[in-house]
Amino acid sequence: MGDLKNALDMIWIITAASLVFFMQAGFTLVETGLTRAKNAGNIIMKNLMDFSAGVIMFWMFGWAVMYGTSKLGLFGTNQFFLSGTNPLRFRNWMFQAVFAATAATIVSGAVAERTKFKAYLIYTVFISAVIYPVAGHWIWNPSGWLKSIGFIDFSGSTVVHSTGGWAALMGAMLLGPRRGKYVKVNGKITAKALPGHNLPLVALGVFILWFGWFGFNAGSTLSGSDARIGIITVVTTLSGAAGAVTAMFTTWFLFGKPEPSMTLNGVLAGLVGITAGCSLVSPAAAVIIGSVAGILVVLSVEVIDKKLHIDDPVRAVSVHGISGVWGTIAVGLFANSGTVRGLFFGGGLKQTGIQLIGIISILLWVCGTSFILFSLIKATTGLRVNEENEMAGLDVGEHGVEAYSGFQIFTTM
Amino acid sequence: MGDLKNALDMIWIITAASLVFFMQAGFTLVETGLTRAKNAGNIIMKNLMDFSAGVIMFWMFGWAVMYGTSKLGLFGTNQFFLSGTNPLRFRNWMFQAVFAATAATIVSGAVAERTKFKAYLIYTVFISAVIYPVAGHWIWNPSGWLKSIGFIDFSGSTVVHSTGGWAALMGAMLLGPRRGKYVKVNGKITAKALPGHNLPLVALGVFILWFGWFGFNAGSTLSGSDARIGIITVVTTLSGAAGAVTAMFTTWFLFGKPEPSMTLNGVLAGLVGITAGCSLVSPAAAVIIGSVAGILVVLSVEVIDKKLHIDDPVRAVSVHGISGVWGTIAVGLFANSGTVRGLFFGGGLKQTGIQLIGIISILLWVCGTSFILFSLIKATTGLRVNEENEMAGLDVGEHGVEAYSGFQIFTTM
Amino acid sequence: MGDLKNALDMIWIITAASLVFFMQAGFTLVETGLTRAKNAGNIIMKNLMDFSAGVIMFWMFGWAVMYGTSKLGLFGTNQFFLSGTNPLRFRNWMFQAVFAATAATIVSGAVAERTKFKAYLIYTVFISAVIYPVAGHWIWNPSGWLKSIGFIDFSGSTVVHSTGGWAALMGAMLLGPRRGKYVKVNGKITAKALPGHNLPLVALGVFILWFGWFGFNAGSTLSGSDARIGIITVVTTLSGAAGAVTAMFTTWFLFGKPEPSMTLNGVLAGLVGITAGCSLVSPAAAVIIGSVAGILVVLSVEVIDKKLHIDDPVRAVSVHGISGVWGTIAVGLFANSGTVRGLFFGGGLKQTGIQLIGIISILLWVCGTSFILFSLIKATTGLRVNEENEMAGLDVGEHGVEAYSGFQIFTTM
Amino acid sequence: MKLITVYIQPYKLNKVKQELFKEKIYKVSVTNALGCGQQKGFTESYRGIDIEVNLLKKIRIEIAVNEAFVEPTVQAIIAGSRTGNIGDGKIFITPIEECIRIRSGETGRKAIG
Amino acid sequence: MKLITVYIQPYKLNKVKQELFKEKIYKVSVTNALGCGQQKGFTESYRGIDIEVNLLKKIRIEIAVNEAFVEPTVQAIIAGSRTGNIGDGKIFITPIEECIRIRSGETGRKAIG
Amino acid sequence: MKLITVYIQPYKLNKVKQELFKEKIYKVSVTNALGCGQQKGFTESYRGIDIEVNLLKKIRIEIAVNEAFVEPTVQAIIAGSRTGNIGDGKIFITPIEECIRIRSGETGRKAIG
Ligand SMILES: Nc1ncnc2c1ncn2[C@@H]1O[C@H](COP(=O)(O)OP(=O)(O)O)[C@@H](O)[C@H]1O
Ligand SMILES: Nc1ncnc2c1ncn2[C@@H]1O[C@H](COP(=O)(O)OP(=O)(O)O)[C@@H](O)[C@H]1O
Ligand SMILES: Nc1ncnc2c1ncn2[C@@H]1O[C@H](COP(=O)(O)OP(=O)(O)O)[C@@H](O)[C@H]1O
Repeated sequence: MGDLKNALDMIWIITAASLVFFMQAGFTLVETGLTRAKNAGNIIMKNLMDFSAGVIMFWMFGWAVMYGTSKLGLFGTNQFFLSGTNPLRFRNWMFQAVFAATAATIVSGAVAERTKFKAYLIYTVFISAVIYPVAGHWIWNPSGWLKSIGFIDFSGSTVVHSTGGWAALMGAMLLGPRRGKYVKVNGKITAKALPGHNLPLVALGVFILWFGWFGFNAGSTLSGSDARIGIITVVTTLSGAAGAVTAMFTTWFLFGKPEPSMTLNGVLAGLVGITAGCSLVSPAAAVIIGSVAGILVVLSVEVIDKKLHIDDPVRAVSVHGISGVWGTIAVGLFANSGTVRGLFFGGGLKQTGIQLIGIISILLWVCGTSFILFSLIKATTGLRVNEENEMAGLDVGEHGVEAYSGFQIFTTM
Repeated sequence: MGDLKNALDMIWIITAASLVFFMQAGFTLVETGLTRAKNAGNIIMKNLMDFSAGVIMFWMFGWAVMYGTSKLGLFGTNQFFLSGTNPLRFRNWMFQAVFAATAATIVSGAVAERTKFKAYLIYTVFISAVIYPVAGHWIWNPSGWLKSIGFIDFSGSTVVHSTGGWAALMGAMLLGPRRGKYVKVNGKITAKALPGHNLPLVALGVFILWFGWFGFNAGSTLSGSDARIGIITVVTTLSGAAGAVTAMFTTWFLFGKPEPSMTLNGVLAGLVGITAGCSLVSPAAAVIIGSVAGILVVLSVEVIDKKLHIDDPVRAVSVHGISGVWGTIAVGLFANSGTVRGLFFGGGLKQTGIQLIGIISILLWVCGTSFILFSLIKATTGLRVNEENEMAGLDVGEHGVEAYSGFQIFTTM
Repeated sequence: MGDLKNALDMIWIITAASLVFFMQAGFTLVETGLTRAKNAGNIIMKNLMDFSAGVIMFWMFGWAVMYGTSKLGLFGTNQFFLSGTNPLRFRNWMFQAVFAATAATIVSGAVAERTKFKAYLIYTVFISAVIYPVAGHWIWNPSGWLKSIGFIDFSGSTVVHSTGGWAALMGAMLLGPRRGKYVKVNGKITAKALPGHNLPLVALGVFILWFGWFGFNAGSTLSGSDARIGIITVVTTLSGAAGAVTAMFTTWFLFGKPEPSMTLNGVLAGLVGITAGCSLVSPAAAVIIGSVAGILVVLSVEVIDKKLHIDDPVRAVSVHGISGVWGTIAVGLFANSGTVRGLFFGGGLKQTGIQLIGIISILLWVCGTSFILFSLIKATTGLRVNEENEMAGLDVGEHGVEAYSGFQIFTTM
Repeated sequence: MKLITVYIQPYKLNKVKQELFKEKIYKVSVTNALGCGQQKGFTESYRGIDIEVNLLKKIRIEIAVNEAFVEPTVQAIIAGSRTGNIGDGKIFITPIEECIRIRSGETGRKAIG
Repeated sequence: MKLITVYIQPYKLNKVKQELFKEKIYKVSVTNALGCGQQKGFTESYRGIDIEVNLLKKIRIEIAVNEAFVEPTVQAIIAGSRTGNIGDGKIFITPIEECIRIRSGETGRKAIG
Repeated sequence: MKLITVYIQPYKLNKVKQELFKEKIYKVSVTNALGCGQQKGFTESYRGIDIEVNLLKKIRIEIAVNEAFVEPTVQAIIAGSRTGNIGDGKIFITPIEECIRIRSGETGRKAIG
């Protein structure tokens, strides 16, 4: 019996981990499609390497920092290099490693089309080895300090998505915008669009991410015999769908036409939004959470891009950072399961308060460390490619390739 | 024991549902690739929205109509908004929701390149809320009237595929052909090809669909401990493969060269064909069923496109409607399992007769309601975009985007 | 209990088989992307047909030859057409069929851009019906002669990958290089690059292959209750990642810039490398195995392409043949589990010796039979398309289609 | 001999070709171009950000003809492409001094058709 | 009337357009081209194999203008595209004998602008 | 100064470039084009439906040269592209009135090479 249960858990977690792994393809496609053809090879290399180098760092250090024996609830101190032979540890490492890679890869889109490849490699080593694992320790290690005070983030709206989102924000800020993105006309800075080159790849990427998200959320039960697997999948589906619908109508209302790429972002916002509370909310709540996320993701661009002039080519900060915050707060509002009751289910503001503490702590930790990290890289190897390489494209400049050899592509920007 | 069995069923059904979900990506790619570059963004939006809006409708109404307590075997009457907290219901809803979305999405390809986005949205709401669920009720609800008379459609050749196919047929007919599709030369109407723009996307889409079909057919056991899972997967594989082989040879024979995109359609025809009987036929029968489907899909174009002049850009009517009929009849011919014996296994014509009743009932129901629905839309918001938008492409006209920004694309049609 | 265990095995193996099936999409994309746009439709047809026709051959003959009752440990003699009704046999056939298709499909990339479609079809029938099943019989049939002497190839570095690789080598050799690949300048032959046309497809293909490889390796436990599933997935991940990292640095070092497409090949090399020993080695060993594979795959091109002037457009011989050899030897070096101890774990050179016998036997069998097969095809239908079709592209010449209709593609070669 | 260079709306190409064929002008060369003219382009919004599209898709046609064919060619082009709306396009006529058919080496008036 | 054909570096197109606009030259046609000139191309390595890229990406602009506009147009182009480095590009001026506006049938100097 | 405009079969480009190089003509501009000529195109079947492909892929080359180079250029092009089959292509020679090198401002014969 116990054996069979273990076996069931094993195949469920490994299946789920495989699905989460596949999200790497989704991120690669979304980021490639939303940027220009001349940088496609570079985006691909970044995504491939934040996974490949990242997973090796997570094997050496990350897992130990995250799940090793806790020091004051702050970081782990043993199990480096995945020591030991317990089959459960391997299984769990696998599941956690693909989560770490997800956090790392979120950044590549925000810093796309202008970052030195070398600089990105350095960044990716540190987020996988230290920044993400510490955040994860606080929230998911049984002795983590945020866990102890009752912070809830079931599948990682904050741990994974906001962590990625805030690192992305720091990267995009310190890099500065792509050339041609903000133009000064009569003393006033206007944001210009630098359209992505391949919408079908973006769409495919979003579908792959959605597919992978079933593993992401339902796999976070960490058990194949958890009866919540069903409802988690349901709320994940509904929230993503609601995000698509409201994002579409928001763009329709604001810009006159239903905009495909923002609608696709709406799906992701809805999925990020439901991630923290997917085990605790009802289908109706999921529809609300997704709907709000879909609207927020469109509106936040008005601030981040048009007001703050932070150039985030794929909108990673909105999709992961801001929706991550919303999803984490939403636990405090809509949770309704077991002992956890959100504001709307008679639980008062207590849980929401705890959620806010968690959100702010992670924001400070990630922004702080990422700021230092990117600043150090800037001061040493440099963050940005030179103008010539940026104009000609990073594919030629950094990798000596053309992503679409033979195709006539009109590149003047 | 019972708990473990439940858990096993849960992870199997959710894994299968995830695979079926992923078929949405497959449909999107196939339809995008088989149409012109200038409409790629529109096709994507349609596919995204028939899933997103559709799944929300299915949560609100569809499930209730399909699986709620039956009224005279015709439609369900309770469980709206997925009421209740039974984990099995969530699990089952998940599996059924992705089936509903499959039926809905079939239509988008047939009405591609000329339909108003708004009109499509309205259509998709109704097929997901009413048309499909009623069809499903008749056949899959334990009290459905077709079920009661012994109609067999294991995974939905009729419920899902023919339903989608007939709605597609009505849509394509009422819309009329794309401009340039049929040209009058010397008083005779000739069909012209408007070639699709991206064959690799079509191929990837077909592989994704095939992959998802393992969940579609083997998941329809609705149980992880059903020993038929193995053979269902085997016959699904063989029938799809046989469809590819015969479709290829048919094009080779008819047109002088083996045509890739029709061969890819041959796979889908083979898969649709085996869907109804996948739990009841032998591998050899599967090869025959797939082979016939592969030939039929090529031949049927001679009638639908060249004779009837119905413009179905991706051949959805042939692939889903006609192969769906064939697959459903094939149950009556080749079934050979338990108490169900087809014509070739000594069962006489009885089962085939029942199958025909089911096929015709669904055809009448779906064609009737779709005809009314599309006619109403035509009379109100209108079905077709104007000439200018059709020539310039729906991406610019309906969504204000270019799917392949930067690429030099030669569009004169 | 036994029932549940059976059910668990069933869903695990079928899930794994589905993942392995999906690798067909990965191969198609990798090969399509690494060759020129004018041959994309042809590559797709080859990949589709080696699966479709191959799987039907494997149903008729392949399985019987591989797993039928053994004749002298050389080949099987019964169970043609998948006779019998044992559910376990169907399940096992499914898993084996997708492996056979993997071996077959490896060849299409190596012979790309110049092979007659008809010739490829003939080849694919024979590799699926005879060449691969015999190799498989020797190693995986309980009575196979290599199995009896203790040869270990857990998931098929040799059975699947080297078999495919050596057949690819023979095909590429007998075909000769693509026009324009080797140019004589001042009496010296220089290799020229004929760049692939779609790097994003290659990247997606590699991610899909990696995803599928979890099924490939972890599914080879052939049991859902095998506790090794966890570590197998871990080492598969780490080896692929290590291959990417070292391949990247090798290209950086050799050619001055980190080259994306070779880095992507590095992943595949790492994955092929770990395949033989994935159930027997530690994570640290996996990192070493993958690292070596990643370096080897880059270096081997210096010999195969630049010295031997064998034109293998996608580097299938390096990725599958050579990494397969390395992976199989690595079992003899790094195995450390149960009774099997490699050289570095006190087992001496015995296992390595046995591994070498296996490697050489398969090399002789596959090269011998493939050489004869390709020579016979050459002498009868001919292997190569004519110059005109090669210049214009096989899509137009062999299939009468354009893969990217409307796109302006600059093809002078 | 004259070289007639024409810019038209893409979707008019088929019509223009048909009109040219009626006049027995079978030899044309076509490229796709981006044009900026009286038709000022349009402002779209991409992901909520304005984007000025002031280079519109055009088709460029080159037709080399003998003098006698200039007028019919021009008329055929106009017949095939005029809608009366801005963006219809332009025709430019430039002199050709020599024309050579690569296949045969023929030159001048004989080579052009 | 003259036809001014220009080859420039792709990333200079926006600048050139701006300079032309300053001179009130609003009508231009653009195609993408590959050029081989003093700028000899470069050698890349693709998958470890040398690849000579001796056709570099260029933008080709055609501007038809009346005589009086030739000089300002040339100056604007130079202002917009000169960097002083090899690869800046070339301007070719050829005569136009006739120009026709398809929309209105106007010809000559009136039609060109 | 003359502008030599050439249409050739795509796969002849490399050969033509080599022949031009032999004659020390290093500067050329290339675009891809679709041509309709004696080579009537072909009828394909796409998904079982006829499709007339009467615009065939061609390469368009522009070479600006001084008078003395016209003949060698033409010969080199012919040497590189003639097969004797229909579809080999055409060469058109038109006058250039002025040529300007953007980088240096040089004009005329000095600028062209
Ligand atoms: N003077 C010119 N020089 C170069 N191209 C021109 C010129 N005038 C027009 N064109 C081309 O013709 C196209 C149509 O011209 P436009 O002015 O929009 O139409 P209309 O002649 O109807 O006013 C333009 O987009 C441009 O490509
Ligand atoms: N004689 C010519 N004929 C055709 N195109 C030319 C000629 N000279 C220059 N070009 C075009 O102009 C581009 C820039 O020329 P290049 O010689 O590199 O620059 P520069 O004039 O600064 O030396 C070339 O790539 C080519 O497209
Ligand atoms: N009079 C013309 N005007 C414009 N382009 C032409 C003309 N004649 C030939 N061409 C171009 O040259 C290409 C080759 O011409 P074609 O007549 O097929 O070859 P050939 O000269 O060997 O008979 C055509 O496809 C077309 O692009």
